[in-house]
Amino acid sequence: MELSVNHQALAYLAAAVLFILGLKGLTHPATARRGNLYAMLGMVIAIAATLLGAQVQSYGFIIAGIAIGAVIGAVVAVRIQMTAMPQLVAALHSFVGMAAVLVGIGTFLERSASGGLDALLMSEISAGVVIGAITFTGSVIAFGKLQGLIGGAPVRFAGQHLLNALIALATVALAVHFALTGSLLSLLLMTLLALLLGLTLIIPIGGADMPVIISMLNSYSGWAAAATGFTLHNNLLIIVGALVGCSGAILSYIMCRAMNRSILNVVFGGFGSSGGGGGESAGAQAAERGVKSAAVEDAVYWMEDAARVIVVPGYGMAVAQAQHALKELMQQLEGRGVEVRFAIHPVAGRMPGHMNVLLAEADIPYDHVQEMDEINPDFPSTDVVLVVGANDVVNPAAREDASSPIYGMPILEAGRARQVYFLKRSMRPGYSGVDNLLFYQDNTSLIFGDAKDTIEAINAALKGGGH
Amino acid sequence: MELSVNHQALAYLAAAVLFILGLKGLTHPATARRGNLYAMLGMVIAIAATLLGAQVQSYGFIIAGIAIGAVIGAVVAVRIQMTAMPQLVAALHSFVGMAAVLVGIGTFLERSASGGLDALLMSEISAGVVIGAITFTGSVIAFGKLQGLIGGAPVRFAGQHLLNALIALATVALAVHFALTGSLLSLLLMTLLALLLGLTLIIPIGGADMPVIISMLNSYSGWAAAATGFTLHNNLLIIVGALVGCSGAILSYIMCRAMNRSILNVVFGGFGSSGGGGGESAGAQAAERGVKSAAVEDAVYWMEDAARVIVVPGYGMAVAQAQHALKELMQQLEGRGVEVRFAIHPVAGRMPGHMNVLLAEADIPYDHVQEMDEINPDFPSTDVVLVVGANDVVNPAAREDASSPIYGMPILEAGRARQVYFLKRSMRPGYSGVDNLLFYQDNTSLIFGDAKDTIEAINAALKGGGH
Amino acid sequence: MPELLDPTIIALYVFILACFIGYWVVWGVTPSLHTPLVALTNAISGIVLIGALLVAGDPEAGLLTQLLGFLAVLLASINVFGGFLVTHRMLSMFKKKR
Amino acid sequence: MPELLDPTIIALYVFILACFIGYWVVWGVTPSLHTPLVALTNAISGIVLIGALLVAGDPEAGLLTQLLGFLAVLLASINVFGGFLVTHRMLSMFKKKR
Amino acid sequence: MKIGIPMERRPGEARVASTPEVVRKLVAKGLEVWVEEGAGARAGYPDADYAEAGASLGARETVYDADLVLKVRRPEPDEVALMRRGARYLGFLESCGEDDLLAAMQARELLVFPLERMPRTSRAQSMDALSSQSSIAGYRATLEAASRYGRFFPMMMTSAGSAKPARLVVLGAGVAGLQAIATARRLGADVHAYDVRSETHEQIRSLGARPIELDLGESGAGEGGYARELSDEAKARQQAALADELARAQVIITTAQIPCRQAPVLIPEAVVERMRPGSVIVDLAAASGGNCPLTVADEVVERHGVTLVGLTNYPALLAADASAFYARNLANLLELMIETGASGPQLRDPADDEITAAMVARAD
Amino acid sequence: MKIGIPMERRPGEARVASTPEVVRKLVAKGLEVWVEEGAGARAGYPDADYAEAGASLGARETVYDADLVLKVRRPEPDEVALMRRGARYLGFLESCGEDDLLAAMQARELLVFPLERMPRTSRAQSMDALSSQSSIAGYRATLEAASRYGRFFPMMMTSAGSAKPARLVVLGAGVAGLQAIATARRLGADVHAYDVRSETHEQIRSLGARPIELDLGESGAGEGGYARELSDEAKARQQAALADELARAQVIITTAQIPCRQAPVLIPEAVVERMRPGSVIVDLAAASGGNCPLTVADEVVERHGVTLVGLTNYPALLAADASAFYARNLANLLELMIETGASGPQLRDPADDEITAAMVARAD
Ligand SMILES: NC(=O)c1ccc[n+]([C@@H]2O[C@H](COP(=O)([O-])OP(=O)(O)OC[C@H]3O[C@@H](n4cnc5c(N)ncnc54)[C@H](OP(=O)(O)O)[C@@H]3O)[C@@H](O)[C@H]2O)c1
Ligand SMILES: NC(=O)c1ccc[n+]([C@@H]2O[C@H](COP(=O)([O-])OP(=O)(O)OC[C@H]3O[C@@H](n4cnc5c(N)ncnc54)[C@H](OP(=O)(O)O)[C@@H]3O)[C@@H](O)[C@H]2O)c1
Ligand SMILES: NC(=O)c1ccc[n+]([C@@H]2O[C@H](COP(=O)([O-])OP(=O)(O)OC[C@H]3O[C@@H](n4cnc5c(N)ncnc54)[C@H](O)[C@@H]3O)[C@@H](O)[C@H]2O)c1
Ligand SMILES: NC(=O)c1ccc[n+]([C@@H]2O[C@H](COP(=O)([O-])OP(=O)(O)OC[C@H]3O[C@@H](n4cnc5c(N)ncnc54)[C@H](O)[C@@H]3O)[C@@H](O)[C@H]2O)c1
Repeated sequence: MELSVNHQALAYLAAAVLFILGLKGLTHPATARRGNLYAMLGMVIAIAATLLGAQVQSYGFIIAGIAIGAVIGAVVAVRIQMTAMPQLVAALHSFVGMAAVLVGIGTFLERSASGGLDALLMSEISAGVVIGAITFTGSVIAFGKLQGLIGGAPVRFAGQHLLNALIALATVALAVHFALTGSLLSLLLMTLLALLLGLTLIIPIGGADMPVIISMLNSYSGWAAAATGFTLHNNLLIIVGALVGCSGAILSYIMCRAMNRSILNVVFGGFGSSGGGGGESAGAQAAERGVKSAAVEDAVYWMEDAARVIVVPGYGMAVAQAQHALKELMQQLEGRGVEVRFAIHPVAGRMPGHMNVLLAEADIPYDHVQEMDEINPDFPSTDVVLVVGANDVVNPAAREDASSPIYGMPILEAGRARQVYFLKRSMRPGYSGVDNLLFYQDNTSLIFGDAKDTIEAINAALKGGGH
Repeated sequence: MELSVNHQALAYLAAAVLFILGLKGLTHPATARRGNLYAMLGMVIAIAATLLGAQVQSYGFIIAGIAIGAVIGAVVAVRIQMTAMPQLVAALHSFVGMAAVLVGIGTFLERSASGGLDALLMSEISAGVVIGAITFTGSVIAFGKLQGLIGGAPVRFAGQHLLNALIALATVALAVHFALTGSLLSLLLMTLLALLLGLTLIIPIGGADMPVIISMLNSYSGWAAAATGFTLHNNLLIIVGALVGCSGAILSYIMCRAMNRSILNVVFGGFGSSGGGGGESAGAQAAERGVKSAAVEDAVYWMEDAARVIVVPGYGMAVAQAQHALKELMQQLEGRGVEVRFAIHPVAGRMPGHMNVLLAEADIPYDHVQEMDEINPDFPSTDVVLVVGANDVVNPAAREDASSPIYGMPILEAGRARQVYFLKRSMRPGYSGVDNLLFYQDNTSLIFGDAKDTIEAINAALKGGGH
Repeated sequence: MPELLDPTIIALYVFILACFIGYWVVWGVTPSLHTPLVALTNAISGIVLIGALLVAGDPEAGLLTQLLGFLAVLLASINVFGGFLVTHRMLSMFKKKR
Repeated sequence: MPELLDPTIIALYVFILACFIGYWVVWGVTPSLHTPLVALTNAISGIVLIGALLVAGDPEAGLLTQLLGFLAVLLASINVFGGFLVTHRMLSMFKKKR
Repeated sequence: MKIGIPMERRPGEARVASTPEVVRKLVAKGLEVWVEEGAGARAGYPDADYAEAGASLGARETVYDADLVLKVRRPEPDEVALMRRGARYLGFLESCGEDDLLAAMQARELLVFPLERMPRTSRAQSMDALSSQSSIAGYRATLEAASRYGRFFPMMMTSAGSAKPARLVVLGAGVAGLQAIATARRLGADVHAYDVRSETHEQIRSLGARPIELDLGESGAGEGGYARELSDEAKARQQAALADELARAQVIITTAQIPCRQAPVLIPEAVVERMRPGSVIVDLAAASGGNCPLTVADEVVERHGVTLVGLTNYPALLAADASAFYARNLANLLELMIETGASGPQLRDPADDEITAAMVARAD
Repeated sequence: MKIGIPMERRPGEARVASTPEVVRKLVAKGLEVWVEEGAGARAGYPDADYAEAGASLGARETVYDADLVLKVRRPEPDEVALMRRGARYLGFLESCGEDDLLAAMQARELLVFPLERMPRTSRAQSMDALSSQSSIAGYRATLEAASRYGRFFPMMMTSAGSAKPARLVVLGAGVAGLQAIATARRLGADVHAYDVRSETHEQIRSLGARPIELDLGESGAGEGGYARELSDEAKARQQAALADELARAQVIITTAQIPCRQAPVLIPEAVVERMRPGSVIVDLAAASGGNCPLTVADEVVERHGVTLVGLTNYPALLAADASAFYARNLANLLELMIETGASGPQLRDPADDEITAAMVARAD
C-alpha cells in the first residue's frame, strides 16, 4: 500500500494538529499527560505517513536506525536518574542538531546527484545545517556543564561578543558562497564554523542559567527542523519546526522572567548590565552560597498541590504588613482543599504576641493559629512550609551549633517538611545575626522580595492559573 | 504593472499578518488604535494586490462599487450616534453575509460559464452561500431588534428547535443535490432556505443578548468568507475568514462568561435551563425593571481609567466581610494613580460606627475615610462611585419622595458622580424596605453577587489584565 | 520533485492553522474593548471584498455575474469603510487619562 | 485556473502561521511544567526524523547519502523515543492529590 | 428665645446637655443660650469655652428660667419648680407610664419631650439619644470588662507561655450589644453573641462574631425594633439552652432589655457558680433589674469568684463624647422645633412635625 | 527537695510566683512543693487547685523554710529571716547596686537570683520575667488610658456626629511600649510612637503605627538592648523636638526607662499645660520617677485638666495571666537549676550554666 501525496498531506496535517494540542496540553498539569499522548500519536502518524509515502523506497537503513535508536532512547530514558534529566535533554538536543546537519548535507548530496539544486534550495540547506550545527555543539557543551564534565561557572572574556560576531559573519559568508556555487567545501567549512559558534556561544554561560539555555537550544533545533522542512518542501517539518522554534523561544523568555533574569543577559552570557533589581543580586548572592532561589510560581505549584501547608510568620511579616495578604492566601488555599495553619514561635517578631496581634487584625481564625509545641510534631507530614519573614525561629543552628548565640532556643521544625519556601528580601540574617542553616537544606528555596509583594503575587498566580 | 501570482501571494501573506496583529492589538486599550491601523493597512494591501493581480481585468464595476460603498460607509459611520453603534455593526454584518452569497452565486455562474465546476467546488460554494445567507437575515433581524423595529423581547415557541433542525436538514439536502447536479434551482432554493434559517434562529433571542449574537453573526460571516476563500482558492480569504470565524466565536463565549450566561442558551434562545445561578435571575429581574446590570470588567475598566473613585460601604459590606478585599482594591487603584476615598453615611450599617470598625480592622487609613457632609460636595467631580452593599444611604427617594419612610434623611449624593456601580446580591431593598430610585438612573449599573466575591474579582481583573 | 498537492489540501492547512490563531488571538481581551473588537472583526470580514473584486473584475463572466459582483463589491465596501471608521470612532472614546 | 504558486511561498504561509501558534501555545504554562515542556518540545523536534527517513529511504541517492541518512535516523530516533519517555516519566511525578 | 443648660446633679453624672460647639450654632441662629457655671467641666468643656461660643454663664436659677431647658437626666422636683410656666423640657424622663414628676411638670404647663419616646424611624435617627448613648455604653462597658478581667482578651503566644483568647459572650445584640461585640472583637476576644430577635444573627456575623442560635419556639421581635417579653415557657427554654454556652464563657456582657419592663433573667445563679473563678459579668441592664439576679445596681461585687459589674451610667464615663453626641441629638431635634422667621427664631407647634408630635409626653 | 511559694504581701500585689499548672509539673519531677494558704486567691488560683496539683498548703513559716523560695516581689526583711540558710531565692529584687536587704540575704548565705539580672539572650527569653511582665503592663496600661479618657479611641461616624480617633503617643518602644502600641491600634486610636533607639522605628511601623523621627545628634542605644542615658544637650533637644508632637496628643503612654537610672523627663509641665483638657497621660515609668515630672507614683491625679495615671503595678491588675507567665518563666529557670539524677532531683552549681552564673547576685 502506498499513500498518495494528498493523503500523506492530510495525515501530516492531522499530526501537526496533534502536536499543537500536545504542546497546549503540557501547559497545565491537568492536561499534561494527555498532551504527551497527543504528541506521541502525532509522531506515530507522521512517521507512518512518511514510510508509506512514495519517496521512501528502501527500508533497510531505516529499520536498523529506528530500531537501534529506539532501544538506546528507551533504555537511557528509563534508566536515567531524575536528577540527571536536564543532561539527558541536552544530549537529546545535540542529536536533533546533528540529525539536521546530516539531513542537510545528505539532501545536498542527493540533489546534486539527481541535479535538482538551485540557489533557494541551497540557502535553505545552509540554514538547516548552520542552525543544526550550532544546536549540536551548544547542546554538547550544555550537557558537559550539567554533567560536571566542564566547569559550571560562567566563563567570560573580553571580546567574547566580538569573536562570536566574527565567526557568525564568516559562517554567513560561506553560506552565501555555497548557495551561489554549490561548493561542497564551502558547505563543510560552514558546518565547521557553525559547530565552533555553538561552542563559543554556550561556553560563557553559567550552570545556573542552563535550564534557560536548554530551552533556547530547543528553539534552535526547531528552527533547524523548519529549515529542513523548507529544503524538503515538507509542510509538517515546517509547522513543527516553527512551533518548536517559537514556543522554545517564548518558553526561554518565560523562564527568564520567572527567574527575574534578562533573556539577553542569559543568551549572550554577560550581555547588558548584570546589576538589575535587588532581587537579582540577592539571587546571585544566594547562588554563590549554594542556596536555591525560586520563583513565586514554584511555591504556587507546590502549594496548590499540597494537602497541608504551614505558614511560619516572623518579624518580616510585620515589617511588610503582609497579614491581610496572608489571610487571602489562606482562604484561596482552603478553597482548594488545602489545610492551612499558622505556626507561631514564642519569640517571633519583636514583642511578645507580635504575630498574634497582626494575625488577629487580619481576622485569621484562632483555631488556625498554633503554638510551637502544638504544631512541631506536624511538620514532617506537611507538604509546604511558607516562612514569611521569619528567620531565627526556624534556624536549626539553635539545635545543632553549640557555638551559636541562639543555641538552646527551641525552634519550629520547619525543615522537616517536604518543601520549605522562605519569603525574604535578601540573604541577611535575622535579629540574632546568625546565618540560617536551613537555607542550605535540599528542600529549601528562597523567594526574594518584600513578603507582602511576594504573597500578593502568589495570590494572583493562584487566582489566574492561565486560561 | 501586473502582479505575479507569487508576489500577490506574498502581499496577501503580509496582509494576513497585519490582520492578526490588528486583532491582537484590539485586545488591549494601549494597543487598540495601533491595532486598527494595522488592520486597515492589511486591507489596503489586500485590495491593492487583488486589483493588480492577473484575475481582475475590468475595473468599471469595481471602481463604481468601491466608490459608492466607501461614501455610504464613511457617511454612515461618521454620522451615526454612538448609542446606535450596535445597530450599525449588525447592518454591516448583513452586507458581508449578502456579499458572500453574491460572490458564491457569481462564482457559480462564472465557472459554469467557463466550465470549471466539480463537486468539491460546488460544496465549497454551498458552504459560502448558506453561511452568508444565515448571516444576512440573522443580522437584519438583529438590526431590527436593536433599532426597535422589531420587539426586543425574546420570542419563544414550542417546537422552535425542531423547526430550525428541519430547515437546516432541508438546506443540507439541497446543498448535496446541488453539489452533485450543479442545479441552479437547488442553489437558489438552498439560498432561500438558509435565509429563512437565519430568521428563525435569531428571532427568538431577546434584546439583552444581542451583543453576543452580533459577535456570533460576526463569526458566521467569517466562516462565510473562509468558504468563499476555498471556492476561489484564495489563501487570504481563508486565513481572514478562519480568524474572524474563530475569534468571533471565542469572543461570544467570553462575552457570555462575563455576563454569566450560557452560550448555548444565548445562541439557541432558551436552550438549556434558564434558572441558573442567583446572579442570572437577579440580572433578569433587573432587566425587566429597566435596571442595567454590569460585569465586573466594566467596573474595572472605568475605575482603572478614573481620576477619583469613592467607595460607599454599607451594611452589605459588613455582611460580606468585604473590608479586607476593599483595602486591597484601594491599594491597587492608588498604585495606578487613582484617588480612592471612603464615604461613610452616619447610619450606614446596623450600629453607630459600624463601617468605621470594619474599615479600621482592614487598616484603611483614617484620612481616606470621610463623613457625609465632608464628601458630598465631591461627588459631582467623581468618576466612579462603588456602592458596596449600601442601599438606603444613597437612595434619592429620601430627598425626592415625600411618601417614603426615609424621606428627610440626608443621603450620600452618589448619583451625582459620572458612573455608579452597586455591588449587591439581588434587587431586594435595604433596611427601610424602600426601592432605590438610584438604580434607575442612567449612570447606574448593578453588579450582582456577594460583595466580597465581586471585589475580589475586581482585584483579580486589575492585577491580571492579560499578558 | 514529487507529484503535486491538491490546492484544496493546502487551503485546508492554511485554514486549520488560521483557526488556531483565531482561537488564541482574542483571549484576554479587556471587556471594555468587546464592542470595538466586534466592530474590527466585522470590518476585517469585509475581506469578502476580495472575492467580490475577483467576480466583478472578470469581464468574461457575463453581465449578470458582473452585476452580482458589483453589488457584492458595493456591500463589502460599505462594510470595510464603515467598519474601520466606526472602530476608529469607538476607540477615540477610550482616551486614557495618562 | 490561475498560474501555480511557488511551493516555497506556500511553505512560507505555513511557516508564518505556525510561528504565531508557537508563540501563543506556551503562554500561561505552569512553572512546574517548564522542564517537562522543554522535554516534550525536544521530543517533538525529533520530527527531523521525517527528513532523515526521506534521505535514508532513497536508494538512488548513493550509499554515502544513505549512510548519512541512517545516522540521522538513528540520532533522531533516540531523540524521539527518549524524549517522549522522559517526558512521560517527568509527568508521572506530578500526580495531583485529587 | 432663651435656652437654659443646667448642670447635671445626679451623682456620678458627668455629661452635659450641650457642648460649646453646639452652643455656637444655636447662638448663630439668634437664640439666647444660658449655661450653668461648671455645667460642662466634668465632661471636659470648661466654662470659658461656652462663653467664647456665645453663651452666657449663670447660676442655676437663671438657667432654669428659660423657654427651653436642655437636660440629660430626669430633673429633680426642685428643678421643675424653677422652670418657667409653659416652657419646653428636652431630656430623658427615665420613666414609663405613671409618674409623679411628669404630673408635676404638666401642672406647671411644661411641654415635656422625653427623649426615650423618640420614634425609631430613619429620619429620627439623628435625634435618637437612646441609640447614641447606648452605643457609647457598649464601648465603655467592654473596656470595663477588659480592665476587670485578670487575663488577656486577645490570644498571646509568648516565650512565657500562651494566653488563650477570652471567650466573651454578649447577650442582647441591640445598639449597645453590637458596639460591645465590635469593641471586644477589636481587643481580640473570641466573641459569641445572642439575641432573641433573629435578624440580629446576620448583624452579629457582620461584626465578625459568632451568633448563638437557640430554638425558642417563638419570635422575640416586638415593635419598633425592640424586643418583646417572652412567654414563661420560652423564658425557661432560653435559660436552659443558654446555660452551657454561658458557663463556658469567661466574660459576659449583657444588654438585654425590653422597654418599660423588668430586664429578662438570662444568667441565673446556677450558671454563675459554674463559671471559672476570675470571670467577669458586666450587666448593662443593671438599672432595670439586671440580666443576672446577682447583679447589684451601681456596684461591683464578687459572687462565686465571679466579678459582677453593675454600673448603670457608662456614658458618663466617656462624658466628653457622650455629651457631644447628646448635644447634637438635641440640636437636631431643635431644628424641628424652631423656625427662624423675619422676627427671629420662633417655636413651632409640636403637632406640625410627626416626630415632635409623637414625642410630647402626656400623663397617662 | 522542697520548694516554697509564699503569698505576696506588698499592698496591691495580686500575683503569685507559681500557678497550679506549673506546680503540677514540678511535683511530677519529684519536687516537694509548699504553697502558702491563699497565695493564689487574688490571682484567680484557689488553694484547692494547688492541692489538686500535688502541692502541700502551709503557713508562712513552713513555706519559707524551703530549699528554693519562689517570689514575685522583693521580700520583706522579716521574710528573709524565715528562710533556710543556704537556700536559693528566685524573684525580683527591685534594686540596683547598694542594697541592705541583699546584704542581709547574703548574711544568711542565701543564693539570690534576682530576675532583673536575666541576660537578654535568645536562649534566656523564656525565663525573662521582666519582658513577660512589661508586655502585660503595656496592654493593661492602654486599657487604663482608654477607660480614663472621656472620648472614644476609635473613629466613629454616627448619626449623632463624628468622633475623631484619639491621637495617642507612646514614648519608649521597648517591650511595654510596643504592646501598648499594639493595643491602642487594636482599639482604633491614631498611634504615634517615639524611642531613642533608632531600630525601633521599623518595629513601630511593623505594628501599623507611625514612628516620630527626631534628630538628636547621638544614638540612644545602650547595651543588651537597653537604652543609655543621653547627654544633657541631647536631652534638651529631645524635649524641645517632642513638645509639639506631645501637645497635639490626647493620650500619652510613656514607658521610657534606663536600667538603674532615674527615668528620663520627656513631658515637662509646659507640655502638659498645652494639652487639651480631658487628655490622659499614663506614665509607666512612675516607679522610677516618671517620664512626666507631674506624675505621682501609685496615684491618679489631675493637673491642668490632664489626668496623670501613676500606677506602678499593672501586671497585678492582670494577675491571672501575669502570674501564669511569671510562673512559667521561673519554671524554665528551674530547668537549668535542677537536674534529675538517679537519687531524685538535685541542685546544680550555678556556675554550670552561663545564664544562672550571670544571674547570681553579689553584694557590690
Ligand atoms: N518576640 C520577642 O519578644 C522578641 C523581642 C526581641 C527580640 N526578639 C528576637 O527576634 C527574633 C524573632 O525571630 P523572627 O524569625 O520573627 O525574625 P528574624 O529572625 O529577625 O527574621 C526576620 C526576617 O524577616 C526578613 N524581613 C524583614 N523585612 C521583610 C520584608 N519586608 N519582607 C520580607 N522579609 C522581611 C528579614 O530578612 P531580609 O532582611 O532578608 O528581608 C529577616 O531575616 C528572634 O531572634 C528573637 O529572639 C524577639
Ligand atoms: N447605623 C445604625 O445605627 C443603624 C441601626 C439600625 C438601622 N439602620 C438602618 O440601616 C440602613 C443602613 O443603610 P445601608 O445602606 O448601610 O444598608 P441597607 O440599606 O440595609 O442596604 C444594605 C444592602 O446590602 C446588600 N447586601 C447584603 N448582604 C450583602 C452581601 N453579602 N454582598 C453584597 N451586598 C449585600 C443588600 O442587598 P442584597 O440583599 O440585594 O444583597 C442591601 O440592599 C439604614 O436604613 C438605617 O436607617 C442603621
Ligand atoms: N431608626 C432606626 O432604624 C433605629 C434606631 C435605633 C435602634 N434601632 C434598632 O432597634 C433595636 C433595639 O435597640 P436597643 O438596643 O435600643 O434595644 P434595647 O436596649 O431595648 O434591648 C437591647 C437588646 O436586648 C435584646 N433582648 C431583649 N430581650 C432579650 C432576651 N430575653 N434575650 C436576649 N436578648 C434580648 C433586644 O432584642 C435588643 O436587641 C436595634 O436592633 C436597633 O437596630 C433602629
Ligand atoms: N532576648 C532578647 O532578645 C530580648 C529580650 C527582652 C527585651 N529585648 C529588647 O530589649 C529592649 C528594651 O527592653 P525594655 O522594654 O525592657 O526596656 P526598658 O523598659 O528599659 O525601656 C523601655 C524603652 O524606653 C526607651 N527609652 C529610654 N530612654 C528613652 C528616652 N530618653 N526617650 C525615648 N525612649 C527612651 C528604651 O529605648 C526602651 O525601648 C527591647 O527593644 C527588646 O526588644 C530583647
